Amino acid sequence: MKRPSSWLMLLSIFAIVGLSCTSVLHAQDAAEVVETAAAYTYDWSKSEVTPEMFAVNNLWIMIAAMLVFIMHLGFAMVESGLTRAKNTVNILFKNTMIPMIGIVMYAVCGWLIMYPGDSWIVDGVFAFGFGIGGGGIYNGGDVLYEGITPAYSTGYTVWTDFLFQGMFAATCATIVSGAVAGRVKLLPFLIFSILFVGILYPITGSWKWGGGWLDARGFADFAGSTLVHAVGGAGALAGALILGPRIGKFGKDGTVHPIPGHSMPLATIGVFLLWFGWFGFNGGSELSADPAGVSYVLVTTTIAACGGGIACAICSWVVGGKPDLSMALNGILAGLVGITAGPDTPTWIEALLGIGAVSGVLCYFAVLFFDKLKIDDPVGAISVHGVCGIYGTLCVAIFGDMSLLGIQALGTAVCFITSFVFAAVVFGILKATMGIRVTEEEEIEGLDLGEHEMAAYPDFQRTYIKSYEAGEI
Amino acid sequence: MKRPSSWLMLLSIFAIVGLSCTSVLHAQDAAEVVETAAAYTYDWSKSEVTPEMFAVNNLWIMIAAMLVFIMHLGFAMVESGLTRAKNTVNILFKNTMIPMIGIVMYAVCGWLIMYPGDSWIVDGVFAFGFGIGGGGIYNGGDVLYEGITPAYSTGYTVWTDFLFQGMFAATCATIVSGAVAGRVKLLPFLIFSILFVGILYPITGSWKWGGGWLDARGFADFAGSTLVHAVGGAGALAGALILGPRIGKFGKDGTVHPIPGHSMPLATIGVFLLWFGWFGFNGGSELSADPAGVSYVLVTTTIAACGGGIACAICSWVVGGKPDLSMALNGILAGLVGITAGPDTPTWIEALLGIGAVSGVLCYFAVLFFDKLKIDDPVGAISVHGVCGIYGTLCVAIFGDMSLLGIQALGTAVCFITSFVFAAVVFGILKATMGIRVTEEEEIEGLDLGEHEMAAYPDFQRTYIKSYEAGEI
Amino acid sequence: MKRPSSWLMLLSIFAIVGLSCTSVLHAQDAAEVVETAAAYTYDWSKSEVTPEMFAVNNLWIMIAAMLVFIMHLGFAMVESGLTRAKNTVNILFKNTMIPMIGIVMYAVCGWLIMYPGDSWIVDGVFAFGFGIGGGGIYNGGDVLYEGITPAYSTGYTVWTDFLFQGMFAATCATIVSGAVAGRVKLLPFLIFSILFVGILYPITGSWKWGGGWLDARGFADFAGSTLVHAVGGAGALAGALILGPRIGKFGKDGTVHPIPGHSMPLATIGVFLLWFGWFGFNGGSELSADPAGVSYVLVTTTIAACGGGIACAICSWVVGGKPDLSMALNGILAGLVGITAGPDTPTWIEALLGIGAVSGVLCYFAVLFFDKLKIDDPVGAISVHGVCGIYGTLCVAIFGDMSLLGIQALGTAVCFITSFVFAAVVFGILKATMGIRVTEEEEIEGLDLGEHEMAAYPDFQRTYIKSYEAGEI
Amino acid sequence: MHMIEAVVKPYAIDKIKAKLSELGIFGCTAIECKGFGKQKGHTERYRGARIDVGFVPKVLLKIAVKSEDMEKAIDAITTSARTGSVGDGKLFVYSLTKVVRVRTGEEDNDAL
Amino acid sequence: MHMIEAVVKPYAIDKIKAKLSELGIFGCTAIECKGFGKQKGHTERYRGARIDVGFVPKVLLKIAVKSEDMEKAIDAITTSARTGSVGDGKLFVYSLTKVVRVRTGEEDNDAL
Amino acid sequence: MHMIEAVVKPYAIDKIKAKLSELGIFGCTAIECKGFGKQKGHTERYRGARIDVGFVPKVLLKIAVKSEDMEKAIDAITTSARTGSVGDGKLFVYSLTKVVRVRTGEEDNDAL
Ligand SMILES: Nc1ncnc2c1ncn2[C@@H]1O[C@H](COP(=O)(O)OP(=O)(O)O)[C@@H](O)[C@H]1O
Ligand SMILES: Nc1ncnc2c1ncn2[C@@H]1O[C@H](COP(=O)(O)OP(=O)(O)O)[C@@H](O)[C@H]1O
Ligand SMILES: Nc1ncnc2c1ncn2[C@@H]1O[C@H](COP(=O)(O)OP(=O)(O)O)[C@@H](O)[C@H]1O
Repeated sequence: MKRPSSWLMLLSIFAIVGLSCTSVLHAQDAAEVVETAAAYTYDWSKSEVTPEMFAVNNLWIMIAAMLVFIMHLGFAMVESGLTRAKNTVNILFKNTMIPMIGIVMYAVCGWLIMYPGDSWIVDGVFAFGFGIGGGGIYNGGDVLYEGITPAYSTGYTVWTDFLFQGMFAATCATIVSGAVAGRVKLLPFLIFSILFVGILYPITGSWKWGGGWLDARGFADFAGSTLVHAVGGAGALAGALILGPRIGKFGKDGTVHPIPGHSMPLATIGVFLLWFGWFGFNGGSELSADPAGVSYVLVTTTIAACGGGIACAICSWVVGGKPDLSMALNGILAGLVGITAGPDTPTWIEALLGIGAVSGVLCYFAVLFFDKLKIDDPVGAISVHGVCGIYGTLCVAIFGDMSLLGIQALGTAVCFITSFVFAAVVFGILKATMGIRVTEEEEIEGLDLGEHEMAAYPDFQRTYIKSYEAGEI
Repeated sequence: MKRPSSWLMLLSIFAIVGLSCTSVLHAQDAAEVVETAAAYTYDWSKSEVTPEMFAVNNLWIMIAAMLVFIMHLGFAMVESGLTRAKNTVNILFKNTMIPMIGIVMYAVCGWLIMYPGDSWIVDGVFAFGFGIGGGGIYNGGDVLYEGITPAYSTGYTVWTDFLFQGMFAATCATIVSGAVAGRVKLLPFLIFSILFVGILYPITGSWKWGGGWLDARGFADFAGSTLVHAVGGAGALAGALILGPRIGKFGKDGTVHPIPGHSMPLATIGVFLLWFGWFGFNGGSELSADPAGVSYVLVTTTIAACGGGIACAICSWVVGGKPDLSMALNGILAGLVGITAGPDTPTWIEALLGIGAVSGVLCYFAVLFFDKLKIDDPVGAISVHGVCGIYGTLCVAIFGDMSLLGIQALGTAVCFITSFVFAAVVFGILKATMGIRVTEEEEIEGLDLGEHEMAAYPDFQRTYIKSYEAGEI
Repeated sequence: MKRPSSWLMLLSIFAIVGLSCTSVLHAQDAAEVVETAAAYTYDWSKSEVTPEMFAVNNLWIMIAAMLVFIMHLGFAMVESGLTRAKNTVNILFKNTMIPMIGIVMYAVCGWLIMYPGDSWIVDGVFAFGFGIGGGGIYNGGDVLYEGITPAYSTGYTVWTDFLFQGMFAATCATIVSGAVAGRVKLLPFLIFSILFVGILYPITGSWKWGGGWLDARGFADFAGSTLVHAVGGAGALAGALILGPRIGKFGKDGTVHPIPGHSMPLATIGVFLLWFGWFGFNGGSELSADPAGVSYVLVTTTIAACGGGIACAICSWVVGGKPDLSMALNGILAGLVGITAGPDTPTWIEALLGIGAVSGVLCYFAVLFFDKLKIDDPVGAISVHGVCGIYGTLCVAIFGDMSLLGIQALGTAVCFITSFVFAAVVFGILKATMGIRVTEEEEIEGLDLGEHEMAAYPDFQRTYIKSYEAGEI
Repeated sequence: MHMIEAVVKPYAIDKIKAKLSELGIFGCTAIECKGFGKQKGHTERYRGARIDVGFVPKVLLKIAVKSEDMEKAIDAITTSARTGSVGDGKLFVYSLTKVVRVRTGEEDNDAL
Repeated sequence: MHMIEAVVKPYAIDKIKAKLSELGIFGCTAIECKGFGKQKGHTERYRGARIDVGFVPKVLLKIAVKSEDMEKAIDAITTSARTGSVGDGKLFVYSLTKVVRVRTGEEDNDAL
Repeated sequence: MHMIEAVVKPYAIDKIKAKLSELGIFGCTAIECKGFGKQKGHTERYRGARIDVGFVPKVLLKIAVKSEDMEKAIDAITTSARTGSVGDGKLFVYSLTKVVRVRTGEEDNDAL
């Protein structure tokens, strides 16, 4: 008797989305500003930047948005590569839905929660509004829908801004997706994603990037070590804790039974695409095509990735005994997450060793540590995004202005805890109401059959003869 | 005794290409215009745009061309992912050859058929010319080979234009490739592709984008819902009809036996890459880097993709009972095809619900519908590109100027029918002469062995024990 | 008792990298120039290009660097796709480490070896310096750290330059990686890569791009047919010769037993990504966003790829009897390598037939030829990069100024031989000291188990029943 | 009790299963295998060289039957799998000493 | 000497192996197979249509034992694989004429 | 008639096939399997933890022979597969009650 409840849930999702859309539509009608882009004209003579410079800036941010978009494919590949073949359809489905949900929720309300302009509900802490407005000032009252003029920004049009920020938003929920893979029920997870992307992410985001209280106190987070990665990592931690480990991951005697990912090529594709996308993630966060600024950011970003990957690989070789590809890949991501809070200031040596390599080493031991704690994180999301996100945020002070250390620590802690609590409450409620974990039988047979009645690789003979796991096939 | 005939065919292909090349070479010699790009200089003072703006515009169109290029990898992945492992080499081969054939044929004659300038043979209906000329005015007589100047366009050089349009061209034949997968003979299909890309696509294209009769009547097709997708979909329909379904797809009692795709990760990679490429497909069709125009187009494109994917996924969940990944992926493409005719005008709500979501739903039911009709389309090309291409073309009127509805309907119908007839005739002639379908034995063993004597995955044990198909392995 | 020696090696790598880093750091401190990008300001009024043009140029080179970056994923996919499933983790590991090693070594010393400005140690032949300096003039003495100003270049900032050149550097070692796949020991190969990327590549590179003796004599190599590809191909040849063929590749009676690649989709993904990246490789080598120059280069690059792919596919069809996907893919790369030395001058017909198609045909017969010689090159690296690299270099003269033929031949020969000797010496020393080939048992079981104790596809049943190889499984 | 091992072409499985069901024989275990017999394997090519792939994909069906059902079962399998061309397959029959159903511990004919 | 063929659920392997080791039986060969019995296969879907996948993944264990060890071995396997639900599997036993260890050429009981 | 089941190292297949052909024995069915015996499996690692992979990839060859060919066949297989190191494999022989060629319906020795 599962169907009726899924129906109900789906209908209510529909209803919520529909209602919010209608309200936006109505508001737009009321204001009589439903104009299309084609109608905008701008008197360039009043602009601070020349039309050419505006076009270049805007072009770069659009391209950066596309690069961030491709990160979603990267996440999909890393997560499916590092989990079992029997859960592949499920993971791909989640990672296909999340960016779509993220962008839609960001259009519905996320953007105006995150960039409220002056229209805070609780000053510096919380705002709300519906729709893709005109640069944060479109939320009900006095509508200003200039859209594309440089008055909105010297760097890009309002649409470019939305695209870039919307692409960012969904990455947060994707991070969680990896940590709960292999056992979470699909529908509750989608509901969690809607709330996480649509509410939590923009709220913590508004504290810094929306000009909220953290921003006012000088907190620095260039492209989101805290606002995206630590926040996502905290959600991942909450999810992994509440769900419990996959069957067979931990023996009764406390031993760890690794559950190897089913396709190393997919994991490798994923990490390279994430690195590729990170050029847009960090480089685009310069918010203009400023040659010096962007190119410097790209160099430190690249070098930190190298430092993280090499360090983590060496760790696995020297400490673990063999060079571990999955660790090298995680190390690259760790270095990238670490540099994200402040790619604009460190020297390349600091980026390589102080930020990249240290993040890589941190990530290596964090993976072992969470295994020790019996927290099962199939793709290492908590270690990569949570731990290195926090470390990266602190790096802004460590390798820059040490006086910032206090606010950096406070900012990352508050955001992490807020996200953790939010995720824990949402997962808790979902667990109590509809359940968040699939049945043991379904987990063993794989979520592809249980949730989707589909096989990811129907033409290949899978192997069940191995001693990989205690009790799981 | 197959070899001699293949030899003959190959030789004649060679001959045709060689001859046309020579003729072009000769023409060029005659006109003494074989100059290289390095030789062009331009007096910018006469230009309408500044050199900087020209450089930005040109850069964006070049990048858009690269993005459209990567769509070919996307198609290759979607099509191989959604078909059987035993046909993978064949599909990859076709999808590797098609863009190359497309670009070469576009250089040989396609471009000058499509953009004849004033040199129509039948006014507004048909033109012809050889080679990469100077903006459509290079076709025999008075050669004007200005090439790269803004006089050609304020947006880009003649080479950029060729690159962007050439990348577009090949997508059309690729669409057909998916629908005939798993049973079509390789050589006839390549011949079909040469004719489809080199003749049919540029002819229908010239009617609108080349300034032909549809353009004169106010038909609107921003980036090709009709000119690329419906035309490709019509070819796919013709091909699927003439070939007949794969063995085992339909039971004698009329039941549908789905033949699952062999790799969901490949299909997912493909759809994400197509979405990524679509930023260039639609965004580049703005034909400049105009910040307002391009960024708006990117937003509606993205949001329509989300609408299509979410709607199709919900359909499969609510109507079909389980969330179907292959449908979610098809839905994304449906949304993208739908918005392609007019991404520059709808509001985001229209793009999300009116265009994207409706296309997704249409696509879902179209897949079921063509199955009912016993038309076997392995990857859903007819539903995605044909049906949604037509719907998208109508959307320009529905969500814009309703007075256009007539010409939109006429335009898409004429193009669809022209393409269908052309494809049917070509496939018909090929069927009568050399045959277009592999033998039953080859189909069952897989086209990889029959056509290529190669295996796509020789290191993996394939599974033959399943009840997937009636009579097929 | 392997562990102690690996430890030692790892520690010494660590030590070398650490020491060089420290020396750089120290030098930087001494000069008191550790400033961040943000601090740079420039008086644009003195510039030769406008700020807008500088931003466009810089943006294109940054994007080109990203495109070259994605080529590393392309190489990883081609190489793993064209080798056995049992060696996949090993190949992915190598191809993940190489770009990281390449970029770090380039930062440590490669860049200043390659672009010494006026600070040659042996004039036009050899230079040396540590760190990412200010455009080649930062190597000890008089530090000039202007960094980002147009005085460095009218095209891009010093950081953009480093990024673009650093991404290039690593491709060289990656080419070698493919030829030695399936039997080379991991650690010696990584040591080889460090030396090859950090020393050899920048030395031969400096002869032309750094303004050395080849440049002075008028040698032309636009984007590196010789400096990247022939040099890489020579290293590949040395490696393949010294290692010897894989077990079972050649029968005692001289027969060739092909060892098929394990995944054609991965190989296809790889080639498309390489093509995609080549837009940046060649297009970026224009070193500005000059609309005419870049777009022309992109067109010839694309058309040469088409020519190579089609020609090689037809060869395999007509000569070999069946259309061979792996050959079509190699042919595309061959065409791309061929056009790389001079994509700025040939007409499109020359690019298609004279350069692309001839390279494709060359590549086809070169593969057969090296098989005849019993040189085992699993992915065809020597044929594609070595042979076509040399041919491409000559094409600059053949399809341009024939008077250059002498210097073109001399330049490519000297670079090829230098690289071959260097690689042979390094591999020779490594062979004598630590051994470079895995044990027979490890080779048969696969390097994934031996070197990494990991499986690339643990969930799939592999097949061992086939007559593919004589004596190998 | 006898065990019938039938090496057949993969797409004969469905027909065989259906026929056996009619006879009231429901249990069956199928194994992927590769066969070598009168039917020749195929040739593959890779980068210009030929490979002789001697084995042909087949399915090995194991069907344990009561001795009294043996003839009927053999008949059912043979007729459903026969197409008349080489490679149709072979049947091997041997006698079983014991059969046990794991779930209940039932033995021999009770377990079938 | 007898050969025991046990068709069991995949995740019973580890338990069975451990139990047999206790009895001093070390050799064993495992084959992936698909079973069809009282336990029904599952349904799959693809693009709006249903597929009936009749077979369930199982593992076939082959264990050759000295005749005197047979009963113990059967017992060990049955008890370790039993969960009490359909699909637990079946055991088939037949007698061997000969066993040879390839490495040494030892025969019969010496080879086990 | 006897069935010889030989569990051998994968790369011995070609040699065995060649040897058997010399004896005039052409039919043979091969199955991928995993063996557990004196030869130890290997260890794998993943993200810092170890996994013990007990089974080693082997191939199970099934060769039905006329009783008079049995000894020769066993000999041929044993000698071609022997390398002298652990893991060379084992041979199991049992007698067949019946053999049927599906294509023609021929039985027993005629079918071999
Ligand atoms: N002597 C044998 N021992 C084991 N398996 C055999 C033997 N002979 C044939 N087979 C199996 O039977 C299959 C069919 O045999 P084949 O001789 O090709 O068919 P047929 O003679 O019936 O046309 C082979 O692929 C092989 O798997
Ligand atoms: N008659 C048979 N011949 C061969 N294999 C059988 C037979 N009956 C059952 N099996 C195998 O045993 C497995 C378990 O059988 P099933 O009837 O589902 O179990 P149970 O009755 O013990 O619950 C099946 O999946 C099948 O592989
Ligand atoms: N008692 C047995 N029952 C079934 N298969 C066995 C048995 N003993 C060994 N085998 C199979 O034979 C293979 C070789 O056995 P092993 O003891 O390693 O070889 P050897 O003793 O000849 O060196 C094993 O991998 C296993 O598949």
